Amino acid sequence: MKFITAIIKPFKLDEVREALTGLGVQGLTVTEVKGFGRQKGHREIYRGAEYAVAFVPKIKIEIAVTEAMMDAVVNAISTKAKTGQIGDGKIFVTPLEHVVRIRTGEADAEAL
Amino acid sequence: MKFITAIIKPFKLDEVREALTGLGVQGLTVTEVKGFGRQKGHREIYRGAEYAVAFVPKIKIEIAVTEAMMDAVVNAISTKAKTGQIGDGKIFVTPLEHVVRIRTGEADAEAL
Amino acid sequence: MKFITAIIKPFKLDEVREALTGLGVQGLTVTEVKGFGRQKGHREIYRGAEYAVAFVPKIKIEIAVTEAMMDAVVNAISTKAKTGQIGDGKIFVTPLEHVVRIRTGEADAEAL
Amino acid sequence: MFRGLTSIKGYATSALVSATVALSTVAAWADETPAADAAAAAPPPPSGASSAVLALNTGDTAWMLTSTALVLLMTVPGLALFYAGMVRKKNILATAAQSFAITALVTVLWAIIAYSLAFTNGGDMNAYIGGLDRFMLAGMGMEVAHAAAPTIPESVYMTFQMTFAIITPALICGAFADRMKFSALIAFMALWLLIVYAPIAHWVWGGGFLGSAGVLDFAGGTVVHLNAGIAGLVCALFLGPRTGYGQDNMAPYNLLYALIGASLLWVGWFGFNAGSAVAANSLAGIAMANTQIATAAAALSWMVVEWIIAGKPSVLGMLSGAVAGLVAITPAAGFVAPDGGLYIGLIAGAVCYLAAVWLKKALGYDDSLDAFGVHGIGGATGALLTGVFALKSINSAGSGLVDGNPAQVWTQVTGIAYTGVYCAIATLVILIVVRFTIGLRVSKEEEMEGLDLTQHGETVH
Amino acid sequence: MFRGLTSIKGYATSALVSATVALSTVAAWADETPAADAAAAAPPPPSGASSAVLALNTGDTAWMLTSTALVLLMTVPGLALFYAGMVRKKNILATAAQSFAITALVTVLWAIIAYSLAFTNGGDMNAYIGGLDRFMLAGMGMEVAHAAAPTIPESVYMTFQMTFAIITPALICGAFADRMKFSALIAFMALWLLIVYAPIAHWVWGGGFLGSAGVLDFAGGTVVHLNAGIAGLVCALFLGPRTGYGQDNMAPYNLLYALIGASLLWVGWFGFNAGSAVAANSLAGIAMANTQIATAAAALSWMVVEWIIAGKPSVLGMLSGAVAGLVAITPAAGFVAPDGGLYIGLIAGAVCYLAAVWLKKALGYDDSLDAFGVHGIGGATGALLTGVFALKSINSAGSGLVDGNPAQVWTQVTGIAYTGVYCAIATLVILIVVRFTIGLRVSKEEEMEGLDLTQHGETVH
Amino acid sequence: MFRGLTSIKGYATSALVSATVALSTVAAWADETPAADAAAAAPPPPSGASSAVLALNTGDTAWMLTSTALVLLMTVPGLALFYAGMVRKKNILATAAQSFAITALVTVLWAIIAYSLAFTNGGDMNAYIGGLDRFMLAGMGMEVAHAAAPTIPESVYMTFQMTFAIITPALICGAFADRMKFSALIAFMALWLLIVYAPIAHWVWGGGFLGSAGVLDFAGGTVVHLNAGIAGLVCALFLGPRTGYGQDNMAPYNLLYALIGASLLWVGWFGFNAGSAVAANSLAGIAMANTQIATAAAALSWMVVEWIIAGKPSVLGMLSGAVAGLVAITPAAGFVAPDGGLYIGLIAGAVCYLAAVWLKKALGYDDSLDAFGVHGIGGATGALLTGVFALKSINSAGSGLVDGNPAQVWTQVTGIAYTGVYCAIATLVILIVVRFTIGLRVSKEEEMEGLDLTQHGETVH
Ligand SMILES: Nc1ncnc2c1ncn2[C@@H]1O[C@H](COP(=O)(O)OP(=O)(O)O)[C@@H](O)[C@H]1O
Ligand SMILES: Nc1ncnc2c1ncn2[C@@H]1O[C@H](COP(=O)(O)OP(=O)(O)O)[C@@H](O)[C@H]1O
Ligand SMILES: Nc1ncnc2c1ncn2[C@@H]1O[C@H](COP(=O)(O)OP(=O)(O)O)[C@@H](O)[C@H]1O
Repeated sequence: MKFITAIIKPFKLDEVREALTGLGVQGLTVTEVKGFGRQKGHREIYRGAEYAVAFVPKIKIEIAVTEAMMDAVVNAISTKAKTGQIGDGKIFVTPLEHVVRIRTGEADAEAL
Repeated sequence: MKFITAIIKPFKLDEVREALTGLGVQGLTVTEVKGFGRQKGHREIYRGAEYAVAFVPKIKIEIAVTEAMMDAVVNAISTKAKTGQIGDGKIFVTPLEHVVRIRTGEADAEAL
Repeated sequence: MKFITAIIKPFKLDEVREALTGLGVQGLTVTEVKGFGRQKGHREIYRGAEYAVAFVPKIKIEIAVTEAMMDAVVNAISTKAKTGQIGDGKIFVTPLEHVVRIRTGEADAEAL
Repeated sequence: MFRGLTSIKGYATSALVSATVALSTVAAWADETPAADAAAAAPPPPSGASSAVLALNTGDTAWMLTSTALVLLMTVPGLALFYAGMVRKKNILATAAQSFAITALVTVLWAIIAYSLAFTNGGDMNAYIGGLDRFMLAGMGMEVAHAAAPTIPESVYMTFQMTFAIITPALICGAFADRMKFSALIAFMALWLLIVYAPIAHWVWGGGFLGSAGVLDFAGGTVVHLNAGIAGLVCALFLGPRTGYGQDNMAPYNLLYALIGASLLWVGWFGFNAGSAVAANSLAGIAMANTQIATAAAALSWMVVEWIIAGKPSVLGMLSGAVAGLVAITPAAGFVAPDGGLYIGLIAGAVCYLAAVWLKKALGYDDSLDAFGVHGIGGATGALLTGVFALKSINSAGSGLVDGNPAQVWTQVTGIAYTGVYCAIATLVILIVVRFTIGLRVSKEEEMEGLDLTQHGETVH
Repeated sequence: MFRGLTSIKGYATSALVSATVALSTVAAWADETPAADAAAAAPPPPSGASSAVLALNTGDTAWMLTSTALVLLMTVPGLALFYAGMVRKKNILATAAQSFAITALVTVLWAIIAYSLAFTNGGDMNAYIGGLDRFMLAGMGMEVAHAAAPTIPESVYMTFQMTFAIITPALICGAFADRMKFSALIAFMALWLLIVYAPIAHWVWGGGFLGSAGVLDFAGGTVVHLNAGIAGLVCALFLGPRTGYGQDNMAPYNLLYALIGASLLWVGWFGFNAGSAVAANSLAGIAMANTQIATAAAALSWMVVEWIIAGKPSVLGMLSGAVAGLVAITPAAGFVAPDGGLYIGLIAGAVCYLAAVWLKKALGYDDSLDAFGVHGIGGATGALLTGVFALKSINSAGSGLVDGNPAQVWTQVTGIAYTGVYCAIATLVILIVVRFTIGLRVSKEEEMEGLDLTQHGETVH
Repeated sequence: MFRGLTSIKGYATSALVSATVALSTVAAWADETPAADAAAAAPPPPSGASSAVLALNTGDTAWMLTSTALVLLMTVPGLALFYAGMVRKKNILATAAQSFAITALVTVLWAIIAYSLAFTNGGDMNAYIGGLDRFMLAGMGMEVAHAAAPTIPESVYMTFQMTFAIITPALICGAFADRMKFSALIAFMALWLLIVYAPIAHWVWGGGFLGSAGVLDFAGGTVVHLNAGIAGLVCALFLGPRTGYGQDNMAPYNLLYALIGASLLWVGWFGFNAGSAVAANSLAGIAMANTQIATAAAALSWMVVEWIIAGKPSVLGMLSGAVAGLVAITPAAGFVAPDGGLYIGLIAGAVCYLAAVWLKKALGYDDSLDAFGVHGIGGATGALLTGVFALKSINSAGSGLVDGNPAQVWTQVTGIAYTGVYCAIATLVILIVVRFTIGLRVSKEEEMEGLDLTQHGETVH
């Protein structure tokens, strides 16, 4: 199994989620994060005090998937989250050894 | 070492934390997240504009543990976070290669 | 490639980010989290109702790096985030199998 | 099951409260003679026709128009924010909406019938309730005044009194925060206005028996605050505590809202107390000065006591102290001199601190936002101290212990007792009726999800 | 491209609206004779000199000073919060800042020239526009009054009217929330004040032809609310919908702000309506009572209708209903009895619910915060119902259908029609001018990032 | 160590400020003769008995009761929110609580002794300080008035003046935001009220030497704003900057609170300025009109200057400009015509922008929320411009440069100088005393954790 972490632009969330549901993904977890990267932040000025805010609001999606699903999921995210402009984000894939569904105690692939 | 990520219902946090402390877990990190899964969200209506909110508030707990502790920790979470109702959440276990305690520079098991 | 997750004190974020940029790190993702550990929380009292808040505000930094960069990055974080006082935080290193840059489709090391 | 038990305990305890208050009436009754003496000293209450020909004074009218706006400001957004600032995020909108909905509900009921019941002459029943002369505000023409305020149009007097009728039920909400169904709230409040507030307002201000007996209540210590506080206590006992009370973290989400609310209560209270002079004169002036001084004294008093006992002067403590001072000076505002106001404030701050922090814990009821602790106890404290500090030189209508008339203290006890007993019993009956018709409390799941989403389908993001 | 199309559609539809309203004028025109009859019944409008010698009444002056403060409170922070509470987080500051900036802008323009245009005698042109006698407030000395309010200093009358001129344009902002450039806002509002508001205020209150024709508008149902509502509709059509309208989640970020705002609107409206008596008397009293009752009735009415149709009584619904009631009672406040106020409120709540929830969806325009749905429709409803419920016994200046004068209803239609047509056309012209000079709308990227950061460089954290 | 150094620098610079202001006094001194001339033109200040028999005017009283409520609204919740909206999340409650606690503290001290010191006749010392006739408000009976306001009850005058005494120290808090201990705040403010505010109020309004010298200060440009601003500057220098100043991101957490606060300041300022006429007459009317116009002009002026210099019109800028305008028109409100008000506003907006944005940066002190930049500089600007624009036709008590009396400008400089020097020195002494008894500043750790948790044990969640 794999654990996929994607950083995307916030307004792309709904599109991505729908695409993933379409693929049969049953669950995912979303976090509001701040990204630092090539995309620049903004400046705020309050009575002459200037603050450069280097971070840009992003959404992090975490999805546990079976090996079989992995490519489809990565593809779906890449396609749907893409605007072609700087700051579209990244997808990270890490190994996942074990999953438990708390409600039922089901494990691994069955728990996804 | 293992890195355990658990998604649970928010009001279960205190119970889970106490159980883990009981096992000798010395630290953990908590994030407010939003989950999408079998548990349904809610609808909001503002002057006729209806918004279906697919996401449900969840708590993510991250704990780095030694191999030895892993099963106990996963068990404790599964037991304490369980209500038996849809939306209880998931536990994910991934490999953890290296840990550093910033304050002391201690590494790996000593750093937990 | 490695996925580095660091938990640090919030006011250390700017220093750490600058150090990492200095090393050539091009991107990272930041989340506001709450930590539980040796550092104690605080108590709040509202008209006699006392609440012990066990959690302390922390910042989580996530950085995907090449194997080559790993040590430098871990070192930079340990150095810059250190105050020597309880609660300085931890660094976790996990394996990273695959990275995609959504904008261009570039993969792995090129995507960092 | 836990909730069922609680309810049974609730019945029992509610009944007990009623009984206790009943006993204190007997005590007061025993001392009726001095009370009657005091009544002799007081001016004759408005009797006979409640209507008069308008002798317009534009200055008085200007002040009463303003006072009406100020008292409305106390409930929306004042009280709405004060209460919303003390609850958890999931209940903020619903809590504020309770004050807002009650404002709308009471306004309409007041115009239709409650004003008439409270402020017109009830004929043979006048000691207990008014009549129907002003049903639908009939007869409230352009040239008439209420007998109690001949220099301002009756439309102004009616609306001014309406704002009192609005805030009183709204205050009760603090006691059952986070757990009552919105539909139950509407039903309960409509009944409570007609069955509890209207008669009691009549007793004290509308020509009824308590005013005639010489009970001093300048701006509503008994009618408004004690009344709402007792009702709150009965509600808290009857509904049982919030789910998770004593275990979960129920820290207020944003106390800044409470600070805005308490501040607007303070400012608006000038209309409440100085407006109760129903004129722009020295009585209004002294009532305003007393209000300001007592409030400040009580804020400092709560702050100091808390600083000593709990180690830190909390912001919520200062706000609570200020509100306690406002409550306690209410019955006294137009009867005492500024030094009396100062003492009343100092005492009220400390007493209400003990009520909200210690008594509540000791007795174990969940008066969530301290409607009883602050308004009930504060109102009773103020009513008693009015009997202590009232001076003839300030207001010929009343003189208290320090003015050589110790009997007034007992008269005040009578007022507290009658109001408390009647309110407790009637509130209990209304609660039982609503409970067994539409139900009072949201389900445990709804309570956990929060009232905002479950009752109104909205949320603060 | 979508936005381009929208704009073209916008032109067309805006023009259509103008045409429709124009047609209704013709209808009204056909019935001018009864309207003229009604005019005969009304008192002679202020004619000749608009200035008078001050016959100071301190009570009246006290109330008008207070009313001015109350009406200012309606815009800042009232309306600022009401609107800011309904938008997404990224637009909160910019939305509130629109009300604030308009307050500053209109104040200065009013003092320089708009007051003069609206409230002085325009000589030969007086039916349509005032003169320049008070350019830079020249001649507004310590001993003069306006002829319409001889017992208060003209400085007070001028400032009181200024606060009406402030809130009217500020109301329009609800229609184009989240998408207008701040620079365009300034330009549009400056022109709109001079070209639309000043003349229409003159027509009705300044001695112009609508007041002379017997159109009843006690406190601004036509001049303020219908006017702002129509302008809002034209803006919404012309600018096109928000990017993502109908798809993205545009849920309000923090409705508690809206609750504070609506509450302050309610409280401040006492100054608006009861202040429009320009005196502290029975007329002010009845206007206040009517305002309170109609507002409450409308809040309950919207709540009940929504509860039935949508299944839950939303907080935003109660607030919207209250505002609808305030709007609808505005033209009627000093003409109807409290029962009339009650009926007006009940009708307005239900009608505005349908306008904001159903009509908007049916026609597909994006009147984001319902400036048209609440102020336009509510203003028209109130203006019509004033013609129905006005009573001579309340105000000798007007009598309506229930008082045996059905012609008044048609007179009211005339007032609505003239105001609506002129406002729609003039607003469209101003929009076109601004569009082709400095541009109206922010770029799509700016809209997505939010107005707070892009227009002001600030954000709520 | 850094903090130690800062403090030493603080001492030195504070002393320097005192010295500088002292020098300017000398300059003013040299020109005393013209000032004396002006004094001759002014009406005799209240002398002899400060008490009078009440000649009640209900309209005046109604307005002053209202004004008192309005000025209280300025501090709580107005200023509390204005300041709380500009700080970081961790200090929001503590910042708002400063205004609230000061309201309570000053009220009690004012009633006990400060009113007497400021507003009664001090006998031989009357040029410098009042007496003890009204200790504990003794003798403030129902039939008395203050000589300065014979038509309203003295209780109203006392409370009205109390609200001025409340807001002045509360304004200072902006200078040392985020770093003073709550206990130190209480001690400092108590001493400051008695040692600085009470005498200076006496000098100008209570029969003291500055009023006698013809210094014009209608509603407190010198007594309130310059005074608070100078005290703020001394505090900022003495305490040193916030930890992390110039490096950390100190962006305001929620500017919407600041917008609510600034709006309530604006509305409440009608009570401050128009209330300073102590009557409901043309003087109140013109003061209100001037207040409105100057405020709007200053908001636009700051906005335009910032738009040009910084590229964007910030919301905080508009708010700051409005407050600057309110401050600057305060001394002038009852002396100038509306066009004078317009010019004063335009100048004040630009001048205060430069003070808050450029001067502060240039000199490097951390006047965190610009108490000095807005109130000190704005107050001085207004005081000077009062000497320029005052017209006899508006108020026989004063005539300025444009009225052919250039000497008034110098009289105004005298007023500024005396107030500034005395305030600077006395404030410094008080700071030193508090510093070496209970200590002034929280520890660096507490500062980083925030005042909410460390001082009050509460937080905004
Ligand atoms: N090495 C990295 N590790 C973790 N997150 C990263 C990394 N690089 C980029 N990100 C995340 O991806 C987001 C987008 O990256 P950015 O460089 O701005 O644009 P792009 O995705 O177009 O290359 C960043 O805001 C950050 O949240
Ligand atoms: N495949 C997944 N990857 C990541 N998170 C998941 C996944 N499936 C479920 N979750 C998380 O677990 C939560 C609970 O899942 P849900 O399907 O609602 O109920 P249950 O846990 O009872 O099966 C979701 O809200 C989501 O946060
Ligand atoms: N085993 C762990 N797993 C995950 N997070 C941890 C773990 N131990 C500590 N942390 C995180 O690190 C933070 C600092 O830990 P703490 O024990 O307080 O101090 P120190 O880092 O000095 O040992 C915690 O607040 C928590 O967020």
